Amino acid sequence: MALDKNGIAKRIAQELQDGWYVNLGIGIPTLVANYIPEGIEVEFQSENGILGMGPFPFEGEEDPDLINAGKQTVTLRKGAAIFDSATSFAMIRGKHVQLTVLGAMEVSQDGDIANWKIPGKMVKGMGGAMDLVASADNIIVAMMHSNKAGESKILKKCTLPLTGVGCVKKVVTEIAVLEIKDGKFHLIERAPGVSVEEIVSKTEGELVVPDFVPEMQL
Amino acid sequence: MALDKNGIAKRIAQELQDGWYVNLGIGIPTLVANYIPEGIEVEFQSENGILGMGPFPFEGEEDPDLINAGKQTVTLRKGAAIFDSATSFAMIRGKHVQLTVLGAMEVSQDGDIANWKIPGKMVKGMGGAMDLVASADNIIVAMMHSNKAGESKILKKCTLPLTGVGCVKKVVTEIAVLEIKDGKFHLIERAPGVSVEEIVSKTEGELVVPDFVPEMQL
Amino acid sequence: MNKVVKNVEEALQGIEDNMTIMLGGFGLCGIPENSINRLVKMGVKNLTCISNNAGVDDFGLGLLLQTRQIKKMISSYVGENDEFERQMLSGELEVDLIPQGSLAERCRAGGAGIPAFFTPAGYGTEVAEGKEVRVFNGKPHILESALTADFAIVKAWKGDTEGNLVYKSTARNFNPMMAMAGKITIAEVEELVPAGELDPNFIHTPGIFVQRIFQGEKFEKRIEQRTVRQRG
Amino acid sequence: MNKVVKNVEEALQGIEDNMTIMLGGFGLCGIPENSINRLVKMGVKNLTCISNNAGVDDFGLGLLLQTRQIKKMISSYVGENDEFERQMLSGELEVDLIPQGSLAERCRAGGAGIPAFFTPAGYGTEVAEGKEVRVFNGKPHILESALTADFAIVKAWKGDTEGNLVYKSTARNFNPMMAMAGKITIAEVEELVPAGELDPNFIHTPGIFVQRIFQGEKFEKRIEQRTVRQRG
Repeated sequence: MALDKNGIAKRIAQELQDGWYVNLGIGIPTLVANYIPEGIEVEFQSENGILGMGPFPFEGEEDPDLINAGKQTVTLRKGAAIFDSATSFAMIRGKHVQLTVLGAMEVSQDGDIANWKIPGKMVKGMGGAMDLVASADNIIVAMMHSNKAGESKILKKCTLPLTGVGCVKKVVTEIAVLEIKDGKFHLIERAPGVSVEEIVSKTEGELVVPDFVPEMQL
Repeated sequence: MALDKNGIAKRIAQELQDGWYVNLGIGIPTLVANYIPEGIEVEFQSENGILGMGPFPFEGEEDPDLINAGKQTVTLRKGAAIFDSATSFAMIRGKHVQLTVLGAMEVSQDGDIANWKIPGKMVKGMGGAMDLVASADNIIVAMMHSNKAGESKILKKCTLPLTGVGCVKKVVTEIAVLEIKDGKFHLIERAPGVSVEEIVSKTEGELVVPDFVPEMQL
Repeated sequence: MNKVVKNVEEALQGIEDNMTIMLGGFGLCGIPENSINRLVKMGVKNLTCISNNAGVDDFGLGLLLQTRQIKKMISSYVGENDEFERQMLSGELEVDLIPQGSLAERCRAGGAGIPAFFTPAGYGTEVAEGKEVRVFNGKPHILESALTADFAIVKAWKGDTEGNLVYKSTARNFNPMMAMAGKITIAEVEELVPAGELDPNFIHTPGIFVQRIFQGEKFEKRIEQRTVRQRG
Repeated sequence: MNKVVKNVEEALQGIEDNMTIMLGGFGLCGIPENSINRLVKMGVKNLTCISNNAGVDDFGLGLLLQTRQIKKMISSYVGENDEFERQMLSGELEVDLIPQGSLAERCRAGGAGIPAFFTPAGYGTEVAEGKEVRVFNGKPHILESALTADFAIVKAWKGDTEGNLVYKSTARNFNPMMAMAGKITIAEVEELVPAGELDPNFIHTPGIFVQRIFQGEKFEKRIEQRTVRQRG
């Protein structure tokens, strides 16, 4: 059965390693914070200037001066630090953040990503996404395998304006975990109960399928 | 009579304008701080990270963590700010400092300055001098007119390795105030009792002498 | 060096039509509310505004969009704003979108006398169009130029009479870099204190970057996304 | 994220011959004294040291010069040091002199993922030799590249277990940029405090830049130029 958003977040959380600084994008990526594995300590960076971001505040304790990059009211963990936007992107560009998780509209088998603009529609801007994807060594995309029209978002080539080129290493969708290498998608895991055939049929890009594809362990 | 170092500093202090941020180099320039004209407020920047540098501390109150760019123990004025070296040179390069006063070994009629290196001798380094002269719109050089061998240091062309090119606008020596424009030195003032002839004879670079050369008012 | 001006009216004197203005803030957090309200009253037109976001319909820079005072926005993320969308799609409003990190670094560069720098952000995308590409350590980078403004308007928590500023929490965001990059920088603060009250060791923006400072009359500090969790 | 190591011995593990090391400080102010003493004991050789100055004969980096552990110094101002002079003039020591502002900015760039930037400093001088020149706003600038190091060693006043650092007064100087630019950054602090004791709003170096932190055993804090004035 295909995963829901929390399932995707839960699977991505398994990628976390102790001691990592992690930047989570808006949407599904934000949910990853709810599933940090036992015994693992990670620190969340928010690009508007927080290291050590904590959970939402209790009602009545919201501070308008303390928000995350999604403009949501948040709190600080013990040992947090606040900094300006230039320092924040120094961390990102300088590869001090070990993992970036973000959403996408399209991903290509070359690791290109498109997630900021649909020509002819309202354009909201790339925010920090271009800096994040151009800089991070370790980028995981959290996305649905297909769009609302049922068309694959896992493509040979992106059709939308790019956010970054050759940067995505791993994609987690509601049905599969894919790795990108040598210009191809590689099927690593399937969602519980989802068949390899379904994944193949929903993937437009070139997909390498090993003989045995394990189910995700959630 | 030729000025002493304090006289040079006193004359340079007349150039200060209310509200200016000023960087003073090591040596004679440092003395300028002792002669700020009445009614004028200036703030001293020290490139190791001080804005609002105050006088030396009283004996016993020296703080090893509070020094100026000459490595001397200093104090802070009320309203001072401390910052790192990158921010300090952001101020300098970004032209937020209105006046730089520094010493020189040689100055040329094109506004070139040499003050950091004598080939074949021990080289101590340029410190912040190259950043300062390349950035400041307003640079005054405080120096002796001649070297110890009696040779002019006010030259057609510098003979020593340069610190910066075309940057010096004004030179104050023990005998004269010179302005540099259009590739020439212009004699603006002479030290009390010093003759125009003496200045001319001690100046190797091209010197424009007006009909009347006023004495400095100290 | 006393930088204090009486009020927002005096602080914003000299801002004219067609000028470029930087405004600090991220979303509605740390924006110079009093100055924006004053710009609406002044009615200056054809402004180019450099700000990470464009406010919402009835708050922040959205107010200047309602009155059509903005000719061009230079931002990293806009939207959350119907009037903005209408003006942009109809072509009334020019919009220059810049990666957030490049925007921050370009403002810092403008204040720091760095005319241009290389960054990997935007390589291979339309952001890189017309820009020089150079490979460093095997990775392509694009050359980005410095940004400056006729006026930078920033919002701080506390400021002293010398213009030294301290920001509160994530209301810091773009304010320190923009303070550096204004030909004239105006700081509106929640609390104006005498020189000497702020610890010199913990000042976020040294006063040298600030030309005018005033205590804002009223700060609404609207929250854009109120998110909370349940107790226990 | 606990970054605490037991002592200077553990902190400096992994530093080997031929490595490049950045060391914070300006003159003798804000230098990592305990780590320098430890480097002497470790006897690592052929080091390239990036530091604004080179200490004095018997303190700071001068100690590593005495023992001939340094192959190359990258600094803005050296001297005040007879052994340094001897080694430099005899050609035993390579010296790369860099304008102080460029040194600071190059370290910051190294930590910030900016591979190169333009600066006016050094144009027309021997510093510009072999470097690209480009005119911006009518003024020539030279292209300077980022600096990084195998290890950066910085000295802070207070630090917490997460690696967040606070510097005291002008002992800050080059320490924050060098903390950013080390592949591994070691912080020696006068006082190590639990996470949560430092105000998040007033941290100079966020812990993300620091991999190891320890409380130094002893700080001599030698004064290079003791200047005082007479009481009233």
